[in-house]
Amino acid sequence: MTLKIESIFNEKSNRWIVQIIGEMDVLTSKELREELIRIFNEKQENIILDLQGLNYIDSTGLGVIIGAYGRLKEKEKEISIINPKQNILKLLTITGLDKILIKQN
Amino acid sequence: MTLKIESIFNEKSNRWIVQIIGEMDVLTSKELREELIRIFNEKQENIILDLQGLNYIDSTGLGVIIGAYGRLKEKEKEISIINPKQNILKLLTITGLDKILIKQN
Amino acid sequence: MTDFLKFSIPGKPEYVGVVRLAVSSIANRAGFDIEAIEDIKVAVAEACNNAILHGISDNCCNFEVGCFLENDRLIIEIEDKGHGYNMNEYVAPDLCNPKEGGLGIFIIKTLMDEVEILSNTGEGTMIKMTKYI
Amino acid sequence: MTDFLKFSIPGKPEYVGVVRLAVSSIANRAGFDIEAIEDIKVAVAEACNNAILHGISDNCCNFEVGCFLENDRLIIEIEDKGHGYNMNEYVAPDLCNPKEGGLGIFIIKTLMDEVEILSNTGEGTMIKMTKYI
Ligand SMILES: Nc1ncnc2c1ncn2[C@@H]1O[C@H](COP(=O)(O)OP(=O)(O)O)[C@@H](O)[C@H]1O
Ligand SMILES: Nc1ncnc2c1ncn2[C@@H]1O[C@H](COP(=O)(O)OP(=O)(O)O)[C@@H](O)[C@H]1O
Repeated sequence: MTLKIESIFNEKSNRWIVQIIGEMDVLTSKELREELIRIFNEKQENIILDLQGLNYIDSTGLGVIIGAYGRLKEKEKEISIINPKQNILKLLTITGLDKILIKQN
Repeated sequence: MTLKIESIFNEKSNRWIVQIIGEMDVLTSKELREELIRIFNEKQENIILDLQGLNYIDSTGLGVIIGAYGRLKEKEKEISIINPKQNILKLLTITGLDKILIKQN
Repeated sequence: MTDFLKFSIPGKPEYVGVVRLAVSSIANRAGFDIEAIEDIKVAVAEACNNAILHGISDNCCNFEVGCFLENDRLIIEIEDKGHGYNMNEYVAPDLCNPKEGGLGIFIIKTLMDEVEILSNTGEGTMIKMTKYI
Repeated sequence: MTDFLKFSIPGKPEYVGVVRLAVSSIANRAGFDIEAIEDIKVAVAEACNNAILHGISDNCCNFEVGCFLENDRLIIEIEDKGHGYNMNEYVAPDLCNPKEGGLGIFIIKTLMDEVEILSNTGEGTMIKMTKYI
């Protein structure tokens, strides 16, 4: 069970792209919390979480994303999710988080 | 935990090629026993076990191969193994089965 | 006929992954499809998180996971002899107003077919969840 | 500090895969490399096979797998309350003259660093195996 996080600031679109790979659970999700705090301190811009490589998330992982959502909102910035796998989309949907975290277009 | 077995009689080399895919253990190895008996009844020729797709074997699986080795020997035929993965080669080596089942060339 | 498996697991985040793997493998054995296996895995992990984070909060002891495989269902019980809680004070999450915590039991109830919780302050908690095949 | 995990498993071939997965996950957690994880997995599975095939031969009851994670080693005990056997009658396999059975204990002893077996006819068997990290 491991988590790999790769954050890149995309100058063109002026936002953070954070790739989250592996499994995000009670053991690993604090790593994401720290990383999201770190990058937002570095540059207060919108954050995109790319979940293409994320296989598993639990409520502590969701909690970390909700926490970041709140902190960014205070600064009028947004965090959003792209490429969630089916099982993760299911959890986002049943908790209603899809509505605030997944951009409809 | 599943086992898939595919047997083809190769007319050119006049021998059976049996692909064993998955895991061969106390639950699944009797399937291989039955298949090896069935094909040898159909045509009494040498048998090659292609283990490229085999991820796991235990002593019941090894026992099935030893059993077939004995039955074929009685009819002056041979059973041999190709493409074992590292972990399976290790078990063949510590039990000395590599010497009788893997052809040196 | 019922097959019964029981796991005793240290109350530490490090071992939730072990339970998740074992329970997935049992659910697979029981004949659930991939989506149901995933549901069971998530629900059991949430209950383990609760046992570890709220029940046995100081890593002191083990908790138990029991699995009963019946013909038409899988029943899983997660039990800790930890702090327990007053279930009357439980508030379901307000989904329009997301907060960092408070989603675990809600997720369990959504993913499983039947959920029963017994908890007594100072004595511990038992959550029993059933999924039909 | 020792972490302790215990599994109670039905004495049926269907569940050896569950133990294998769980033990691999524990060995991975303990910090073993891939080859050592594989060794532990195979050794534990052989002991489970013996508990199921020779110990509790009629699927009647559960057997137990205990795992002790210490700083420098993993100790695993597999115990059944089955038929037991007379260990003085055990004959190591003749590797030059392969037979269908009789490889299990030999494989366990080869793959693990320390192996102890206790068995009493009519009472059951306990095999304790240690691997150093
Ligand atoms: N095993 C348990 N032991 C003690 N308290 C628990 C247990 N499980 C749940 N609770 C209580 O119920 C509350 C709600 O749990 P849950 O819905 O899983 O959300 P969260 O764990 O994020 O708080 C917890 O905050 C805790 O007070
Ligand atoms: N848990 C057990 N309960 C009863 N007998 C056992 C047990 N484990 C081993 N034995 C005895 O020891 C013998 C040797 O075991 P092993 O080396 O694993 O080979 P195999 O299982 O193929 O016979 C078995 O045939 C059996 O008689």
